Amino acid sequence: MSVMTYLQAISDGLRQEMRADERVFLMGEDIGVFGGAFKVTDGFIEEFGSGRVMDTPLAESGIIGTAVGASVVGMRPVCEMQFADFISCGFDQLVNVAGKTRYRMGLAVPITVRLPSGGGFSGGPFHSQNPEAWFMHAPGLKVVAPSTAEDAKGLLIGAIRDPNPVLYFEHKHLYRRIKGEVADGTFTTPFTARVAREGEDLCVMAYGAMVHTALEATEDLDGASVRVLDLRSLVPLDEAAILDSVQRCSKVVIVDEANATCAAGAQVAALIAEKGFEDLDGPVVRVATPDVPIPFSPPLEQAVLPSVDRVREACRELLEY
Amino acid sequence: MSVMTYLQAISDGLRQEMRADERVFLMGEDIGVFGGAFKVTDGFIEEFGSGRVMDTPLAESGIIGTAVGASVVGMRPVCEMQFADFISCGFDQLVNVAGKTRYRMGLAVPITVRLPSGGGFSGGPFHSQNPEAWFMHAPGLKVVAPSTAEDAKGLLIGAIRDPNPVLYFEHKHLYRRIKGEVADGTFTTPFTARVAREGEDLCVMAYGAMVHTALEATEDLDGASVRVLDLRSLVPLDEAAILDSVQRCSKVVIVDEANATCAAGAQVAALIAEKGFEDLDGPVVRVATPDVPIPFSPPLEQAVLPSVDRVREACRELLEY
Amino acid sequence: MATQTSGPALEEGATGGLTLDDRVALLKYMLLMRGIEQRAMTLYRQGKVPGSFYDGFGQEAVSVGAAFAMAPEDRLCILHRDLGAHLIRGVTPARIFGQYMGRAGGVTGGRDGNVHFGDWRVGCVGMVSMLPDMMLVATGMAMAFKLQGRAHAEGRGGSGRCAITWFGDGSTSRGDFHEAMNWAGVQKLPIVFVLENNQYAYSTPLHAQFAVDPVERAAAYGFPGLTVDGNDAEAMFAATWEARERAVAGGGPTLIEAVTMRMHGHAAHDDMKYVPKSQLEEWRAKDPIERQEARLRELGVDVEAVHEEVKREIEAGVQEALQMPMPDPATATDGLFAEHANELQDGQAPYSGWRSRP
Amino acid sequence: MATQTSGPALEEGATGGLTLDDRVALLKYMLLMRGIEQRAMTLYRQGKVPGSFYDGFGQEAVSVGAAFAMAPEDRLCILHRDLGAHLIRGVTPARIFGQYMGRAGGVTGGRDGNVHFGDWRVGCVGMVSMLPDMMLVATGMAMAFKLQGRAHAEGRGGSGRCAITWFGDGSTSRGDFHEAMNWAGVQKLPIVFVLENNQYAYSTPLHAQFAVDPVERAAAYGFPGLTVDGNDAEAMFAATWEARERAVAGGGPTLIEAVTMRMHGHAAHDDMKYVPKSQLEEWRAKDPIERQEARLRELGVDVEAVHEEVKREIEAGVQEALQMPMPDPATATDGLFAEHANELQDGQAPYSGWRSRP
Ligand SMILES: Cc1ncc(C[n+]2csc(CCOP(=O)(O)OP(=O)(O)O)c2C)c(N)n1
Ligand SMILES: Cc1ncc(C[n+]2csc(CCOP(=O)(O)OP(=O)(O)O)c2C)c(N)n1
Ligand SMILES: [Mg+2]
Ligand SMILES: [Mg+2]
Repeated sequence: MSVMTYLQAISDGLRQEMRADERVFLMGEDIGVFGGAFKVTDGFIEEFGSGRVMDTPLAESGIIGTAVGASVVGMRPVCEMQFADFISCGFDQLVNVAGKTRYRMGLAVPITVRLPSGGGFSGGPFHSQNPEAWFMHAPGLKVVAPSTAEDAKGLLIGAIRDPNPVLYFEHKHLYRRIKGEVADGTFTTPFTARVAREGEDLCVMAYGAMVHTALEATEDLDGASVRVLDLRSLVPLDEAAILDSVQRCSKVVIVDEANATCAAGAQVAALIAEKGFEDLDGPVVRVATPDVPIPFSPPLEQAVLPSVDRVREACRELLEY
Repeated sequence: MSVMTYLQAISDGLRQEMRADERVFLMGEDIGVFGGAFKVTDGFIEEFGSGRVMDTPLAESGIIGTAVGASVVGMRPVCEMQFADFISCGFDQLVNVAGKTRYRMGLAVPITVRLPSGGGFSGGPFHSQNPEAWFMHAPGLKVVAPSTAEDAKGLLIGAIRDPNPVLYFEHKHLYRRIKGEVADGTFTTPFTARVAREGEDLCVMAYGAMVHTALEATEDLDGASVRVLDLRSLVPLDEAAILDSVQRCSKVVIVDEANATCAAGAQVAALIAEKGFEDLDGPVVRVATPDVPIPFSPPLEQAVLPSVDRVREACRELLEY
Repeated sequence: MATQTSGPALEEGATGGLTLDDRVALLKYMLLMRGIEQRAMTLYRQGKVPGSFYDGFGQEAVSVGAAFAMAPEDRLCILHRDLGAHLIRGVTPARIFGQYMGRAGGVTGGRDGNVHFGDWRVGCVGMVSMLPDMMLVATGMAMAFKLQGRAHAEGRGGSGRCAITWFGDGSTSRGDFHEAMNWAGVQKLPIVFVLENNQYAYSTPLHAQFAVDPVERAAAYGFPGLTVDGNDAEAMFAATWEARERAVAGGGPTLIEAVTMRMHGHAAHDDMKYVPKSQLEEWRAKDPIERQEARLRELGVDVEAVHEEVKREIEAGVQEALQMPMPDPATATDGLFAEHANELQDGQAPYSGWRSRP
Repeated sequence: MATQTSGPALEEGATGGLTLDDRVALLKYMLLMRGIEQRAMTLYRQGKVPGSFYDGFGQEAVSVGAAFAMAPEDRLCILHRDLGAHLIRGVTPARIFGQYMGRAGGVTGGRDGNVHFGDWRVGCVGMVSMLPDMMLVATGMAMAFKLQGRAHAEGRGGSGRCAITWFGDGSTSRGDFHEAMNWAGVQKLPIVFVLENNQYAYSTPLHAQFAVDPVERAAAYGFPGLTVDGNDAEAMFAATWEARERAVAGGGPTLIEAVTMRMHGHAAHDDMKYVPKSQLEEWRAKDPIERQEARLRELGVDVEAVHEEVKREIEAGVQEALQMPMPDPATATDGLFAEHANELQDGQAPYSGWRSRP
């Protein structure tokens, strides 16, 4: 056990798995000599060499497409997008080649794509996005999004070992803010939800950075007992855990940092409205970023991202329902 | 007024608007000399010349990106994707350049992208997709999807005249199956929902081809009075019309031809679960394609696409709730 | 300037040379390809092939000649006019007919249709429709061979590995073409790119796709580009064999432009009105199968016997495929995700040169 | 082979020549660019500039020289090291400082940050981060000029329109580079592509991006590519002016590779450890501003007076920007969709040649 930041846990997961499995190698822009835009792979090229820590051309379609090719001949590529936003440039290879090959051809595509995502630090419209819902709507891709240091490591190793394409969303705003005990060596975290806090009056469901927003917002909510469910995996989505929480609490607030329409939270809400309807005692409330690009200037950015206050307010209102 | 197929109505809308506005021009693969893979622009090059009916290189990013450039210097490009599926290759230009420029810079991007979408005829995984939800989750893009010949024309002209990027989903399976009276000349259809059939026991909400599936499934449902709401526009989504239908009927079935997770229907269900909760008398039921690529072979394809039977069954069950 | 090769047949006996059996095999695979596609067109007209149907009539030498040069341990991304390459790797006619008809016994078990297939058990990744995405996948395979130390002939008892992929003239306009060519050039990867220039992309002629023949781009990516007579199977073999040799010797990629003609419509529904009659006539005279037959007749081969053999194989394949059941609808959502990884396997490689290896 | 030009200053008085005032203006814009970016860096360190900060230190001649050649009616897509181009079009220092600080009075009113801006009122589309997406947007503008009949000089009283865009060495690896270059070549569009080769893409050196200098690709797209000393503003002007002339005469696109050096880190946080000291020193000696100053001193220009003027302008700009309020959070979701279309407007074009036009 060591105490690590979320970022260190990601690095550690990568490093341990590279030591454990020589088929694992990394591809990305500026990840080698420079150690990555966020320094996740700092020092890796010294340990593993430039073949396993590959500085690629500036070409996201190329990164995903060649990773697919490498994966079907026995390698285990882990791709880094410099920012999750740039996945738009590798979108086609991801949804059409990586996502559909197993179903169509019976050929597994074991690649991992690391996507530093999320806002909160004036990254502006192209360095703050949370694009995970696009990939939830693209069959054949798994999607995970850790909120703690321990899960950051365990989900990453789990992603690399999974024989399918896995999108691993690492929230940039958690990189150095979040710390925790992390087991040494290698271990995997299952692609299921996690109860971040027990509670029975209301359940807040979230993933990634919003888990912390949810915890903070409901820490002391006029004495209410608020459960927080960390979804952790979006594909597969842990429907049992979600419906179980609905049954226990009857009131649900779902928080997304992503733009509201067709977000992960919309899917969770739709699921509850269909399969958890009888357990509900009140509307399924959503807190999310409105449908605009993430603005750069702090007052604007703060106005759109879900804040502790907005989540608290939503919970209060629902508790009073 | 003339009776036209859905496909003829699209052609007519394009032709009329090109006659009315010389800034309008068409770009796409094989749309000129060949008249388009579905013959929507058959004869256009003879009337309008190769400048306004442009056979482009095989390059979807190029088509969208150059259309954006042309639109900001006074043109009104209408792009054709040969199949909606290929929009994955122009995804980045669409979501990042076309979608975000107005919000970021105050510069309007009046482009229209025509997307022949949908399955039902053994098109297989790459010629059957319904990718509209990706773009509902990309702020700054409007999304429409006609189900009738009249709306096909009116929404298309409305899209071209709209000062924003509009994605126009035309369902391939309706091209020649659907016919109707269509007004001559030019007219626009508002980006709002349409009541396809009045009713009060239950409301089926759908768009595109699924409107017809919904109508057929509920035509004679043990005497129940079933309302069918044709959403028609997905962005903006006509929330008032949706909530009004919930209030009237209290029971809702939402049908998507798209893959279920994070589909348009998930957003509609989430909206209802949050804002229409008090009017609900029963779970918000969804019928959609499960999360797999659309298989080619007829028995497989029929097993995944929402059928009249599946919709009818879902309505029956809910009516009994 | 790109090199022009007229593609003389290689000497028998020399490494990379063709034995008489090899030359007959080239004919046989071309006949099989043409015969299967023609038979499938009949099935299509009879309503037994759902969806649409694409073929490679007139282009048989491109896939057959190039794939014939590849070793069992090589890996392939085969495109939609290249049925011959699948046949060479060992995919049976019955499984191909089953594929076209959407049967459970087809290569993809009905999940995908027509030429959208590839059998991983013989070293192939099935194409996606988005052109030319597979160029990057093939580039990634070549990248892996290098990382694994199996790229070069020195590496493992003389058996270096090479990737190969095909793509059309129209496909050269898309970004993925560039990203793949550039990537392969920068990393000097063991890969052969076969540009199948069949004069049209659907209805679009070459001049609307590019101002300069894309074979000229190869030099700007740092590797050779050559133009080959795509209607000469032996020339295709020779050029590909040399490119493969260079690749496994660490010499990097090669772009081979196979000049040919799409003699049928883009797909079954296309009447090709946009193609001048004279152009078709000109190319009809260059038919790749007739060319190979003439060669073999000169060498005393009983070409009619080959025809007969092929005919029998095809008919047997059709009959077998017609017996295959349609897929079970209850399986429609199975297998989206893998439980275990698999990996491309070696394929058939009928070229005599592979048998004589140490 | 691409043409190499050493970029001699043009004759005064000749069309496309530079008057003494023009040459002073080139210096002035370069000084403004450097001064603003340096001042902004101070603001950044003081915590007044949110997010990260990018500059074009050492590359001033590229944007200033090229943009100086463009007419008021031309249209631009300006990249992240090209502040000079915005200044030439008439964006004021105050609005730029406001932009960096996320103020309501900044070019984007706080919606976007740092160099991610462009003022449509002066003919510019603001860049997106995804590189090099703007190459296609610029290509589309040029395509529209041709469709509108305003591309060529004959078209409208001698005032043909041209598009221009900049992009980096790293950006040449992405598919959109290819799609844009190919499109422009096929349609022979009036566009100037400026490849800003500053030796690095973030930390990645040239040899990891391409095997052959991308200027060599131009020929394969069917138009000229030339290499220019990117640290010589007058050479940049001359090359761009000629390219623009050819473009509006119907001669099609030109690729200009401006060879320069990124003298600062990729962004404020980058210590550039990966750049050898010797490389920096070598380029420090080629500073574009010093080069222009030396020229002007030789011609008797009071260079210090220009410095003073620039300093005052910058300080006035900072003060004005510091007075600008932050944007109102209540407006954060306004204006996602347009109610009415607008269209790029003409910009400032200080080059004397534009004033003497008929
Ligand atoms: C990215 C993409 N856009 C559009 C299409 C639709 N389409 C299918 S084949 C084709 C023409 C392909 O031309 P070419 O690359 O020359 O191959 P050929 O069919 O001539 O062998 C087009 C446009 C596609 N498959 N992929
Ligand atoms: C598509 C895309 N991928 C990744 C990035 C992240 N990124 C920002 S700048 C940069 C390097 C750009 O290099 P170059 O094109 O040479 O421009 P320079 O900054 O050197 O002027 C990278 C990788 C990006 N902006 N766009
Ligand atoms: Mg072709
Ligand atoms: Mg650079």
